[in-house]
Amino acid sequence: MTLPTLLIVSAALIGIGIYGTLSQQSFVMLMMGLELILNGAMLAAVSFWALTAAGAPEGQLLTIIAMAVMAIEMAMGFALVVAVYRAKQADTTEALDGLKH
Amino acid sequence: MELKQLLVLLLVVIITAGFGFWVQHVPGESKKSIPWPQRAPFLGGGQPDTHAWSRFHIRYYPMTLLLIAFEMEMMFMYPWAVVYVSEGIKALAEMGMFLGILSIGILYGWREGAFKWQ
Amino acid sequence: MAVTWLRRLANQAPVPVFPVVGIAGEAALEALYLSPAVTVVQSPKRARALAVMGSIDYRDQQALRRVHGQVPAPRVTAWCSAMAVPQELSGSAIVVDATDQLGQQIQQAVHSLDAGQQSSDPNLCPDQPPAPWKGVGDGHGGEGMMGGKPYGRPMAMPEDDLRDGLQLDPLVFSIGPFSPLLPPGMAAKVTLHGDVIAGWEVLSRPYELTLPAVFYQALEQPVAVADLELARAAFHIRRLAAALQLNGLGAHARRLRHHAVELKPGQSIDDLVNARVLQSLRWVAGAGKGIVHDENWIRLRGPAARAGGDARDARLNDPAYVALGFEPVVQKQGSCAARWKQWRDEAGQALTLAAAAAKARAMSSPSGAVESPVGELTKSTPPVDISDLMPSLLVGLEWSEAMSVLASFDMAAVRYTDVIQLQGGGE
Amino acid sequence: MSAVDITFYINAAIAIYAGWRVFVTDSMVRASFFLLISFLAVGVIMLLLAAVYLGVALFFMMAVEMMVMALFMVMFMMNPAGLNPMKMVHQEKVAIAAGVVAFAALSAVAVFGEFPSRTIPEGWQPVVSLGHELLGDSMLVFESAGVTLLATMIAVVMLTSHRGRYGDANHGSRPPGLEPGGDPADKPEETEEGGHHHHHHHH
Amino acid sequence: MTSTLLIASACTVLLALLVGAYCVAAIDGAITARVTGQTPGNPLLIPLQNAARLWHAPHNETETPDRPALRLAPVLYLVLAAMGLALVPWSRDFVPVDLTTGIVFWGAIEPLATVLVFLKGWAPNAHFPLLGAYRYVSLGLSYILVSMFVLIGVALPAESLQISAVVDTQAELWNVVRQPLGLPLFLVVGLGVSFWGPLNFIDADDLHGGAASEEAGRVQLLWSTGRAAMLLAFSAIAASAFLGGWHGPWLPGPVWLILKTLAVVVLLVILGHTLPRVSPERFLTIAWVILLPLSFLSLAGAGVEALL
Repeated sequence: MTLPTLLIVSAALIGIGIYGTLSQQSFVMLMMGLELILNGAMLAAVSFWALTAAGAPEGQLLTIIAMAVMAIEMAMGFALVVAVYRAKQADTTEALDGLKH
Repeated sequence: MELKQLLVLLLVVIITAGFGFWVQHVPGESKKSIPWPQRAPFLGGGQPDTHAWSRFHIRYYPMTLLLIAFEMEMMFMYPWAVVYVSEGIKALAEMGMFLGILSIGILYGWREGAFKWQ
Repeated sequence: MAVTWLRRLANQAPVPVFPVVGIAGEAALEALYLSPAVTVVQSPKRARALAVMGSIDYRDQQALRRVHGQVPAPRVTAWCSAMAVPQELSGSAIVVDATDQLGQQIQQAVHSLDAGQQSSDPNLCPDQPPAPWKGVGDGHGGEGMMGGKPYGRPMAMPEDDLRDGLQLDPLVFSIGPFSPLLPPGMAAKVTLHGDVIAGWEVLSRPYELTLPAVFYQALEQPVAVADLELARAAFHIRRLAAALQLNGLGAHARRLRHHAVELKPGQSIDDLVNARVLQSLRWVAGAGKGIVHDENWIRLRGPAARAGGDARDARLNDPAYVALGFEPVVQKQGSCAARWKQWRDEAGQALTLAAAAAKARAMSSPSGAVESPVGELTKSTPPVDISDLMPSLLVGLEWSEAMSVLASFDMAAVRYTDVIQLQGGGE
Repeated sequence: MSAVDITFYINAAIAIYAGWRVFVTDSMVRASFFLLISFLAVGVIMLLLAAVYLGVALFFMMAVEMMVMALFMVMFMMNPAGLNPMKMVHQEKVAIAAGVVAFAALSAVAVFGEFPSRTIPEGWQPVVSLGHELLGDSMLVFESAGVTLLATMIAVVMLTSHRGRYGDANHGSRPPGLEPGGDPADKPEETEEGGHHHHHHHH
Repeated sequence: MTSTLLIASACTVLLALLVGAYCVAAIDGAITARVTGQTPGNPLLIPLQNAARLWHAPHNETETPDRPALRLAPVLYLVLAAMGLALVPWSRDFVPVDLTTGIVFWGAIEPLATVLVFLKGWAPNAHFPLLGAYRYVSLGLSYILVSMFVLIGVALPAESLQISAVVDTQAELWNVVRQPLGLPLFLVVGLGVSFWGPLNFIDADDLHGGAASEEAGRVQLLWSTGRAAMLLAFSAIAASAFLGGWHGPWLPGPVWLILKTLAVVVLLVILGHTLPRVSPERFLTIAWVILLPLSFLSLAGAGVEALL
């Protein structure tokens, strides 16, 4: 469990997350991609905190902020899904092209 | 020190899971196939039109979203609790802010009917 | 050695039985509830035995076969019915005549089944998936995400919602005729939007109810008022037990059922079960729901009508009751909780009346109309079925509320014509 | 290899495998719980890194979030259990390429980057230090997070509540067909086709 | 040598869990017998007889189950209960798992249990288990906040999230006296996490037994064991957080812990037999509008008390 191995794991999570975010059609699956990216980012932040920053509290704070971002992203994302579904019965990004005009 | 605690926790997990799988394992189950009539969902003699797994209207969904935001606040409260006594009056003021925010959230949610089943 | 020891321990536990109640099977069901040898379970999947009690209408034979098939094999079928045992089961089903022997015989049969001395029932339904494998579009016989019948059943399609504007899938299924949640014989097609009932179509009406024999006798000849009232109290107490069971108070329900067989005149209802427990039913799901309105109101009879403030009661016309100072109890709200309270109050009143009547040796005077526990019983017009009121009451309620409302009605019509011949046998 | 290393490798493998399964499995509910497993495995790694609070906090945060995720899957996804196999993806090749490039670039940084090595001192109390940080230097972050979350609460209630800013959600909706199988066709596809008349903008 | 010690303490936890689950079943049987007024047999033997019966009972499966979820949910639910019990200190020296964030860990066990209960109802692809599962989640997502606030309240005077530290602060005065609102609120959580009595939303009788309606045999045995074990683990945590844990005069620490745990179990079982099941919709409002503000109040009280 060294810093490079930890970072490779987080890189793998971020890579999968990016694939998911770009490829998924439905909102909810897209949000899963974002979550996975943040998952990797949090792992990286904690690894740096533990192995290079000697436990400086900012490292932990960064992770908490990442979690907060995730929570807000999820809550707002789902709220939008509900609002959009109610208006258009749509749950995919393509169906929302109308919003861009 | 912490790692030793985690090791015990891991052992507890492994031993209990092993026990659980052992209890659940029915010898010879894979050989015996369960007939289809027995597998059908029990509806008191009635029959379903469709699969049970479908888009189900979870009627308390506004509450779940509110919960995510609440939960995030909790994330800040645990470290706060540890330093509460040593930080003294500042921490007390902080708690006031927390509870204030959460109460406003609850009040607003209540007024808008977020805790009712839609 | 260890295995036989474990077996012996297992054999001391009561056997789970799923009851299938037909016409005139009520008494056997009560006997089954009281038997220490068995426990009555809510789902055949958890049962080891199926008890068929009373005769099953021809229209429900297929449903009976389905429920029979849902008891995991090896299973035992006990037949306590005037109906003949089906051909396929004639070799394996146990036929029980005496209802009080039912529990014990089932337990014995399951033990000898486990010991290998007896073979299991055959399956009555063909062992086939609900829809055949088509080989088109992943084998489900359809194209696209919603097409075909994946794993034997189709997918649901969205529909407008009853309460808010989200178009989601309805959950449509038929329930009954042997669901413990419905009166025996009743089947309904349910459409659920989330937890909310959006459609309730009665597919078949409940089987006609067989009242305790004393009520039929009272039509013809004078009977002791004490007997009549004790039978009434027992009837209401059993219905209350079902309401308690439904709301998670199974132990209290059991207590009431045990007391219902040995009621004594003058007993207080609060001795049978804690008054606070019965009062707590006011707070359960659906307690304030299920109010019958307008033109349907007139179709309610007996306790259900009195729970809404209508003091109709055939007992007021009986001089014996007038002499005892009888006044009908009424509630105001006419809701689900009011009907439960009405049962409780009438049971309590019946016990008091029974004490006074026993003391005065009061006999009823037959006048062509008897107040039965479900309403006025006359030779020409026994109480009729009101299960068709349910759609208007249940649509818009949540599932748990709807089940409470269902458990607060006696929906079934009263069995009348052929009972008159039976009553000589004294059921 | 020590027990810590073995646990780390197992959990790393679980995290990555579960993360990958999220986008491959047919069942949406399963996908949410695969994501949960991925998070839990990362949480265990955090515990191994002495982040005792963050690891455990990740457990409870993610258990709730993924439970909610599963509920929303059930609500809004056609075929939430994946009974009919399906694949709802677009621009898949670009996505795979982007994922691989991101992985390669980040791993290169990990392998070739020079980082100082300052591990956590013995007897360090991460929760206490975090608490003092939150009530000291990072007070502002902490306060603004609180207020942001309040804003989120109000926003979600407003957006989802059925009598939100846009009026009663029942307004304009038809009464339910009492006999099933009447009108409702598969609405989403219709809207999707409606969208095709416009030209597409992909991100 | 140490590794043997570690395995021994892990095994102790499992043994305590199973014996405790048996005790919960026996207590439930005894109280049921008291309520019904019938004694069907020796209440000490009945749980064993039922377990033996389920051990031999045939197995059931539904049409298209989510098989991994079906298999994993009961096992992992039991595992969660074991993890919860492992956090409990038995005496000053014997704490199987003394995490510095033990209270947060219990806070994580509750939502994870909700996930597993949901999966248990989801897995069979049958209507009534599914209805129960959805209904249960509304409960599961409502009580966790109450639980967290109440437990943060006991962490304040301890200045630590370690359960052993929380127990240490109660040497003179139990938390149940210092924070009188805490224990009653926490008991609601206990009924919820083990879906007992008034909060049994998933295996309820108005759903033909809900998730339990599609299971039989050993799966049923494991699920009911897990449920009893969760009730036990919860009671042990409640005893440690509010009733002073192993502290007590004359008797050794572990004995006190067991007695207090069983007292909480008895209380919960009696509550389960006295209160009818609440309406799921109403409980949601109660939890957020009444219980949650009460837990704020409890926390504020604890905060003021800790500074005085």
